[in-house]
Amino acid sequence: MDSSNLQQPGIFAGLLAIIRRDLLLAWKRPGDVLNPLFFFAMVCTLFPLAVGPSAEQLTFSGPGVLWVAALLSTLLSLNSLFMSDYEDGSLDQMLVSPQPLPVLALGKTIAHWLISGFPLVLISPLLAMTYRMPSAVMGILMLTLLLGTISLSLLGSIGAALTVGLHRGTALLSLLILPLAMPILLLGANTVSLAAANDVYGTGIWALGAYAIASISLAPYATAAALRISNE
Amino acid sequence: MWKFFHQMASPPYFYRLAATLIPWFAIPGLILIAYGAYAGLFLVSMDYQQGDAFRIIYVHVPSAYLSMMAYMMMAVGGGIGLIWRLKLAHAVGAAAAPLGAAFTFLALVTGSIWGRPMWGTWWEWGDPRLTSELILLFLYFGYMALRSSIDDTAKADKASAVLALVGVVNVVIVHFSVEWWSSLHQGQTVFKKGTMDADMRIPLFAMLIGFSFVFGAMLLRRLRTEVLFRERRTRWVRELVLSPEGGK
Amino acid sequence: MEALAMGGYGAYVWSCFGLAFIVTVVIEWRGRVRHNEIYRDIEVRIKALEERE
Amino acid sequence: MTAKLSANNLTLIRGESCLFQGLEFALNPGELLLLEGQNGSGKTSLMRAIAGMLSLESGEIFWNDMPVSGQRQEFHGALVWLAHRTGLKGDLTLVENLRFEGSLRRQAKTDPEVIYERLGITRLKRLALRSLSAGQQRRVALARMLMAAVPLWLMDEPFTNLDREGRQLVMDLTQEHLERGGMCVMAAHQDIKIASPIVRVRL
Repeated sequence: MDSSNLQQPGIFAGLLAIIRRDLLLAWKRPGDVLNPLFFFAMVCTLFPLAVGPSAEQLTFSGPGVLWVAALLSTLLSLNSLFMSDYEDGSLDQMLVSPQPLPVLALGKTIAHWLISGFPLVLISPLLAMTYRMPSAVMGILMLTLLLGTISLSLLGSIGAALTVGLHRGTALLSLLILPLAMPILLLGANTVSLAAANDVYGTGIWALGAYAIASISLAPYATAAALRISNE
Repeated sequence: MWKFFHQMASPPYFYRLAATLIPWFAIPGLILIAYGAYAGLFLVSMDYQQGDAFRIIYVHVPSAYLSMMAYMMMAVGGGIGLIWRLKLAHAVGAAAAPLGAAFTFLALVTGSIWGRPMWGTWWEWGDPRLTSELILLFLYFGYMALRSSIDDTAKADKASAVLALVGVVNVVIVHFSVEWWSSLHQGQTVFKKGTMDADMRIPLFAMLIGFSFVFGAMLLRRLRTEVLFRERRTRWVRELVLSPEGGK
Repeated sequence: MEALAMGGYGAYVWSCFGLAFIVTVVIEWRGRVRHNEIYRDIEVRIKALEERE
Repeated sequence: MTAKLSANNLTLIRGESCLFQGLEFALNPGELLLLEGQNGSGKTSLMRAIAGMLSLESGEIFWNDMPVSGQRQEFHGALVWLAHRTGLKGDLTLVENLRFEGSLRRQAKTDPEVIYERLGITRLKRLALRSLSAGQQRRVALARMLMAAVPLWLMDEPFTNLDREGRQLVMDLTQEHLERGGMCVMAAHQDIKIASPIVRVRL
C-alpha cells in the first residue's frame, strides 16, 4: 500500500478511503450487517402471524408489508451511522480533515447503504416469495427497494447527523425521518402493487430514480452542515 | 436599507416595535374574521351539492393555508438565520412552530368533520389533502421535538433550521406523491376547484386575510417572548425589568 | 333557529367554528402565560442580584 | 500585522458563560503557542475554535493573513489535530488506521517504519487498537501526527496517559518540529521545557 502521498489526495481518494474503512469496520463486526436483516425478516414474519395465512390477503398486502419492513429496518440501522465516530473522536478528525466534509459524509452513507440497504435488497425476493409474489414482480420490487434504500440512507444520514450526541437520539431520529420518508414508501410500495396488478408502473420508478439522484446530490451537504452543528 | 434591517433586528428595538405592532395586526384581523364568519355562516347561500356543510371551508381553508405558511416561515427564517447569522430569524422558527402545528391540527379536524357528512366516515385516506396535512403535522412534531431536545439555544436554532429546510423540500414532494397515490385509488376530494361563486369567495378572502393578520399578531407576541428569553442576560433586559413602568 | 340548524349540518358547522375559536384562544393564552412566566423569572433573578450588591 | 497564524478580538460564549473575550495572538514559524489555564477555562474550546469546529461570537482567525473561514480546506490541509479522544478506530489495527488517515491528507516522506520505531510501537503494528493501553494508543495518535506533512500541530493536552519517557518524547518531537520551521498550538496545564520561542495565552 502506498502511503506516501506527497500531494494532497483528491476527493475521490478520500471518498474511497472512508468507504473502505467503514466496510472494514463492518467486516470486523458482522452483527451490524446482520441485525437489520434479521429485523427485516422478522417484521415480514409478524404480519402473516397477525392477519392469518390466507393467500389472497398476503398477495394483496405483500408489497406494502415488505416496504414498511424495509423502511423500519433501515431506520433502525441509521442510528449508529455517526454514533461511534462521535464517541471516539473520529468525527472531530473528519471536521478538520482537508477533505470536504460532504464528501466524507457521502462516503459514510454509501458504506452504510452497502452494509444495510444493499443486503436487504438482495434478500427481499426470498421474503417476497413467502408472500406469493409472482417472480416477474420481484424484479420491480428489487429495483424499487434499490432506489428507495439509497434515498432512505441519504435522507436518514441527515437525521442521524442532527441527532448525534443527543440522549434521546433513537426515538427522535424516527420522529424526524419517518414523515420525510413517507413519499419514498408511498412511491415504492404502490409501484410494486401496480406491477403486481399488471398495471402501468413506470411513473413510480422514474419518481424514485429522480428522488435518489436528487438526494445523492443534495443530502450530503445537509448532512455535513448538520454534523458541524451537532459537534459544536 | 441594510441599516433599516439591522435596526429592526436589534432585539431591544424589535421588542418595543412588536408591542406597538400587535394591535395593528390583531384589530383589523378580528374585524375581518367577524365579517367573514358572519357572512360565511348566514349571508352566503348554501352550496347546491353540499348543502350548508360547505360553510366549514371558511375555517378549514384559512387554517390549511396558515399551516403551510408557518412551515414556509420556519424554513425561510432558518435559512436567513444560517446564512446571515441573524438570531431574530431563528427566533421566528421557534415562535412559528407551535402556531403552525395548532393550525395544522385545526385544518385536520375541520377537514375530518367536513368529511363526515360527505363520506360517511371521519377519516378518508383517499383524500390527498388531508393525508398531506397529516404528514405536515408529523413534520411539525419532529421539528418541535428536535428543538426541545437540544438545550443550547444557538445549537437548537441551527439544527432545527437545517431540518426545516430539508422538510420544506419534502413538503412539495409529499404533495405531489400523495396526489399521485390518491389518483391511483380513485381518491375523492370534497374541495373542488373553480366551483365557487363570487359571493362565496369574498367572505373566504376576508377570512384568509383575517386569519393571516391574527396569526401575525400571535407570532409577534411569541417572538417577543423568544427575544426576551434569549436576551435574558443582557443589559437592556435588566434595564427594562428595573424601569418603573416595567416591560411586559 | 332554522338558520342555526343549517339544514341538519348545524352540529358539524358549529363545532368547526367553535373549535377554531377554542384552539386559537388556548394557544394565545398559553403564549401569554409563558411570556409572563419568563418575565417573572428574569425579574426575580435580577432583583435578587440587585439586593446582593 | 503579519503572522502565519493569528487571531484578533476572539469572543466565545458557551451556553451561559463567556469563556474568553477580546483574545488575540500571533504565531510565526518556529514558535509554540501555549494555552495555559485551569481545567474548564476554555483551552479546549479555543483549540476547537482555531480548528474551525466552534463558531465564535466575534473575531476572526487568520492563516497567512487571510480569514480561515474563506479557505477552510487549505487551512485544514495544513494542520493536524491531536485531541484527548484519539479519533482512531479500536477495531482496526495500527496500520489500518494510519493507512486510512494517509489517504486523506498529504504525507511526509519519512518511512513509516522509522516513525513506528521512534515511538516504540513497531511490535504493536498488527494488533487491534482496542487491545492497546491508553498510553500506547496515544503513541499511535502521535504517529499519525508525524506522518502528516503539515506545518501546524494542534495538541490538546498531549501529555495525558503518557509516562515520563513518553512526555519527554512529545517534547523532543515538538522541539524538532519547531526547529524545522513548524508551528504548534498546545494546551497544557503543566510547564513544558522547550528551547524555542513560546507565545503564552493565559485563559
